[in-house]
Amino acid sequence: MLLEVKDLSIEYGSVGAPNHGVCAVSFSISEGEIVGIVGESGSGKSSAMLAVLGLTREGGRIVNGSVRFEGQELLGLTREEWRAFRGSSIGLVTQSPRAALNPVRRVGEQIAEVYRSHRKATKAQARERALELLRLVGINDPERRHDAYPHELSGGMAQRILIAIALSCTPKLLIADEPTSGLDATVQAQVLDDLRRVTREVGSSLALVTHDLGIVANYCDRVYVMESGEIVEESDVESFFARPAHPASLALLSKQQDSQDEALRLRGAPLDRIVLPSGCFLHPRCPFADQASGCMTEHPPLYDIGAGHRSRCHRHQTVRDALPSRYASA
Amino acid sequence: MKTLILKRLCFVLPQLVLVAAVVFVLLRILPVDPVDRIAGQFATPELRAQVEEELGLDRSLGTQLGSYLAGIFQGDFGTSWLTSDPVREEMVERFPLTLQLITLAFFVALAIAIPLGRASAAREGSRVDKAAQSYSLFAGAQPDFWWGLMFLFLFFFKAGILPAPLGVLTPGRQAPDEITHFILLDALIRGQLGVFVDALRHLALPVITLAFVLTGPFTKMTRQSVLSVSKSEYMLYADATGLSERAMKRSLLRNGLAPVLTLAAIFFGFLLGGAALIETVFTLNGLGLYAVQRMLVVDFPAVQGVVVWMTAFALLMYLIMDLLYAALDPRVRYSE
Amino acid sequence: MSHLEAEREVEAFPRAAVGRHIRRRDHFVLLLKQSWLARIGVSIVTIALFLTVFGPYIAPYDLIAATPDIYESPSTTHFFGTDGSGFDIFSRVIAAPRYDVTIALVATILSLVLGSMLGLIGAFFRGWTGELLMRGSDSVQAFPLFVLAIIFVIGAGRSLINIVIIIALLSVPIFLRLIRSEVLSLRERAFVESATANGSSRMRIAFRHVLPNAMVPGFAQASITMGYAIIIAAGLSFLGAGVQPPTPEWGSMIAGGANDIINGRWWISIFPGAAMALTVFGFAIVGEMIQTVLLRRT
Amino acid sequence: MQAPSKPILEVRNLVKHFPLRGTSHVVHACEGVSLNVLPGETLGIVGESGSGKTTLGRCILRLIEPTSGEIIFEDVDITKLGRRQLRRLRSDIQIVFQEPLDSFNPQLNIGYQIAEPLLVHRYCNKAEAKRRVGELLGLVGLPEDFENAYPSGVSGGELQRCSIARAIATNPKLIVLDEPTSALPPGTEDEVIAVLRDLQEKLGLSYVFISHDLLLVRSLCRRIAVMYLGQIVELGERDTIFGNPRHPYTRALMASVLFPDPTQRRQAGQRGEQLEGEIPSPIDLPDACYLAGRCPHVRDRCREELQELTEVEPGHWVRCWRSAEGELTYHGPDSLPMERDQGGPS
Repeated sequence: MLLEVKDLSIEYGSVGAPNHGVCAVSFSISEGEIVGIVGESGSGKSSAMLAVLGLTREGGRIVNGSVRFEGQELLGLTREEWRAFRGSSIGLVTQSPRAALNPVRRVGEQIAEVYRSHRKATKAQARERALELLRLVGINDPERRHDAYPHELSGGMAQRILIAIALSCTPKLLIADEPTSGLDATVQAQVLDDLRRVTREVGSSLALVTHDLGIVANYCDRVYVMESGEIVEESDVESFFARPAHPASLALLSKQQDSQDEALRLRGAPLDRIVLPSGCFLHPRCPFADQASGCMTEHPPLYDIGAGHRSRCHRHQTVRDALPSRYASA
Repeated sequence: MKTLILKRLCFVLPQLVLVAAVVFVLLRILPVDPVDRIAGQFATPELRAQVEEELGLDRSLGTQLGSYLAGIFQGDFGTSWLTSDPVREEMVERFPLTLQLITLAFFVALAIAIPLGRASAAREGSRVDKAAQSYSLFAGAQPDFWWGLMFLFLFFFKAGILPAPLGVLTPGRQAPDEITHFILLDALIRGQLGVFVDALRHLALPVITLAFVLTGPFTKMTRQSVLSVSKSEYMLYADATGLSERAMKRSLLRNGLAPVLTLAAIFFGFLLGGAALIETVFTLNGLGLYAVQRMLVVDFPAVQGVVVWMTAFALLMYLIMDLLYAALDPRVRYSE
Repeated sequence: MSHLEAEREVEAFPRAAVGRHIRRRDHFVLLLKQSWLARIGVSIVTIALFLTVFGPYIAPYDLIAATPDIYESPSTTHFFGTDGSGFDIFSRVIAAPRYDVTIALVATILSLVLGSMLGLIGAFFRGWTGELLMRGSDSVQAFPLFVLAIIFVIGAGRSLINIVIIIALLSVPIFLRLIRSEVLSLRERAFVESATANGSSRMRIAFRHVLPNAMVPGFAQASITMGYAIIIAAGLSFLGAGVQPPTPEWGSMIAGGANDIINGRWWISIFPGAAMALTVFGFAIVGEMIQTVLLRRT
Repeated sequence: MQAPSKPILEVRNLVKHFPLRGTSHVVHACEGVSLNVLPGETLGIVGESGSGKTTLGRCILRLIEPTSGEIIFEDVDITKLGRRQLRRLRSDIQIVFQEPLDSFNPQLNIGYQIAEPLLVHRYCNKAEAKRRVGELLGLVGLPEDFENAYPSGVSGGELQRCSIARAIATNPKLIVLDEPTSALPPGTEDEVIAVLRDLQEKLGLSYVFISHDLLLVRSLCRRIAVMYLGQIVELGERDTIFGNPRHPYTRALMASVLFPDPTQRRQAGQRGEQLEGEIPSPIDLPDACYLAGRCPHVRDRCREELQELTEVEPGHWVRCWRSAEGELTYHGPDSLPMERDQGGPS
């Protein structure tokens, strides 16, 4: 197992009255695998993945859990150890590529700088490496692009630069956090194709954080669904799309499946995370919620429903049968 | 870059002409009559006419303005009505003192404000941060001339460690022969260490006073700018790529200081005139004091000269800062 | 300058758990509750405004009638001592806001009104009118403004009105730029387009939708400008180019005691200066508070 | 089946150029767009950013003045209306913008802003307007007390429903929906779409639905226009566009849709429909096919002549000579093109 995260919890806000961030999340990624982490915005998927790099936004705190990478425990690393680890063992590609690049420096220099932070290399060697990476991620005319500033690049191009930076030290794992959400459809497909191609070429695993199940279906091997800071479903991709077993997954699917079945949709907007309801966090919005099954009172565990498919729903059987099985093969 | 400089220079000249024209016309339409003041209120009409002719006031306003502007382009600012000396020479004599005062104050202020602003930003929300913010709010809203007096009271009268506010040198001490007109530089070049120290001691309080007031806005700007950079997506990303500590610090400085420099340029221009107050308090014979004194005696050529001179200098500062900014931030280069 | 304006985020006050829905008045009260700085600022401004109205009436001594006590140091009869003419400094210090604060207030309001009008014009007439306006205001920025003020006040006569006019004119470019850039960005906002799509007239859009929103940063700037206006007014008098003695005014009082300071008669300048420094500080704090409350982005 | 009714809106040869400040160049936002909208239908406009679809939407209301062309709404060419008449027209055509929070004045309450079009058009008096606001809020499924709320205190989805309520206040016949859901959190997208469907059914509205989201367009629109660099490159019934797209750009667009179905996995480059690079900047476009630089089926002729929108079968228009002249034919969206000159099976 390349990455193993166990019971990871993150809190936001003040210490006395923390906001619920991410709670007891466990997942794993093996070598060469492409894993999708999906959820609505605010479900905690990005926070969980950033935490793997020891980073949090807006004063979040990692309060509990374990993150093991190639068997080594990461939580508890010193600042310097983290610095050496980030970028060299795990690369990150973020959502808004142009904001993630330093606006006043040439992109080639930025790639080289990361490379030189982790590897002993002369400036000339680092420049060579940068050009090589630009070629690798599918940028035509790398010499010219090397000297460009971020604001001169299109979104797709900037995203490729980030991929080049993330890959500069050939990390074992690449985390891509909504890598294409700001891009147009045709560009999105190109970037994702290239992302899949290069991770295969360098032999990395890929964690693809997204809200788009289309991306998961087309690129991932396994999938974790997050909701209200928890993992609510995990499965391999075939089994998941054949018979999803959690209402949150159904809700994500309903939009993209041209299904207008009101009965399967979640009601209302995601809840304020300061006060979570008792029982299943989703029950106020869930069309399947049911007093008899304990949805309002008992927080559901991750039920194992066979072949590595798990669902955090008391009524997973009903949910599985709700969608007409479109892919009888699985 | 070259086109940027050329473009800016194209704006500078008309601006300068405009400013010269405005101040020239303003002085002549204001209800103060120089002939009255120079010839005396009870002068005979003949004397008045003579004075008028001497001052060139008998010609039409347009002609006067034209010849004044033409003179400026040849570096001739006219002759003072008070002393009959060329205004340019009088200004050259006084300007270096003002410039030394302001430049020193800026260096001191930046040397305090940048580390303070950075420390404040680095510990956002802490006691240090709150104290720094309260301080910058306070310092930025203070009358410098009053603080000058306070410092005088403390350091001259009470503690007696700094000299009386009577010019830049202790009376009786000989100024070094002029080379650059900057007394500190001249003293160093001539090797007159005693003069150098004496001048520095005389400049200490005015510099501290100005620097104190300047630290307010500078600290605030540094803090804001560093904070917005350190919270930016690209710094988070740099952190996530394990960029070395040194490289991170370099980014923080380079990206964070550009706005501070621009602010500094604006204040520099503003302070050229504003220094008149401090120069008055410490009896420093600089350009600001010169302007006030000459306005009080209706010496129009001198006043005009100061305004044009200061404007030109401020525009030059803006130009330099703009170029510096463009060098620091490529986005500016392209939007021009 | 645009990069400066983009950074106009203020955080001198605790970023409390301010929800998006909190009303402005409640937010203001919250600041008062949480920050001693805010309490100091509001108290100072309240006192200054109170003295502006009532100062001359509650002063214990006649403001411009000399007492026989010359150069008397602070005592229980003369709290702040007396100066060379025997004027009671305490009385004059608390009466001075009548001049200083009033000058600053009127000048600020004038420049706010003028600056917003010009800013609106500059934003709506993008042609040569607007261009000329902006170039003009740029040139003014390069002017040695303080020297200009001295020239104007000495040349036009040291009357209160002239002082107010010149201080107002000096601040116009600040408001002009602020309102103009605000209007320009508001014009691109969808709610203005929405109003157009609703069939609203241009006047309605300008005065109902654009201007009220553009004025928000204008008001925040106004309180800060107030403080500077007080300093400029006092600075002018200090140089003898402003309000003339024996009018009770902080700047001229400081100037009057300037030479006494190095003789050890500290009280003559210190008290009016401290009063002024506090007042300006107070307006600066309140300006920050207003910015914090008004410019809160949702 | 109804007889084809008369279009409610007809756009003819609409051109919009934005001059670039300080240069003689122009941005080609719309380059000869023609289309029509039938009463009660939803016309989808899809395209990537920079395709000019938003400009087109704004031009239909004359929020942006078109450079040339005609926009005929109920027999009136609205490009020729004076300012007064135009304002009156705006009770008949309305628009919903992408960013709900940005479409409301932060300083006025929602009720006032929904009532504003009523008051501006003197549709009714204040008391009636208040009643009508309640009614409108009800229509979009919101409680009446929303009228007292301020925009910043309401969620994105709810606020977008308020802006729909405002749009229908004066009983318009046509609403331009400019990416009405793309700025909303995923969970709230559905509710807004449901409201739109519901209103169309109840009030017989016509929609021009602008979006980059192909799946959404497919589920909502009857006819679809595909835009590229200011031109419509293909226009037809939904099933034609999705089932048998004929323009290389449309096909690339369709091929890039990621269906949530692992059995139809996309393999890189497999479909031969990839376009080179990204959409170029719409400045100084050539007198040729705009796609020529990126198209996998490009021929010399494509680089020489501007393409015309040609009707290849009833109601199906394509701007590609190879497709129009039968050089490129396809069977279904996923198939590779059959190229006549290569002698493929026919």
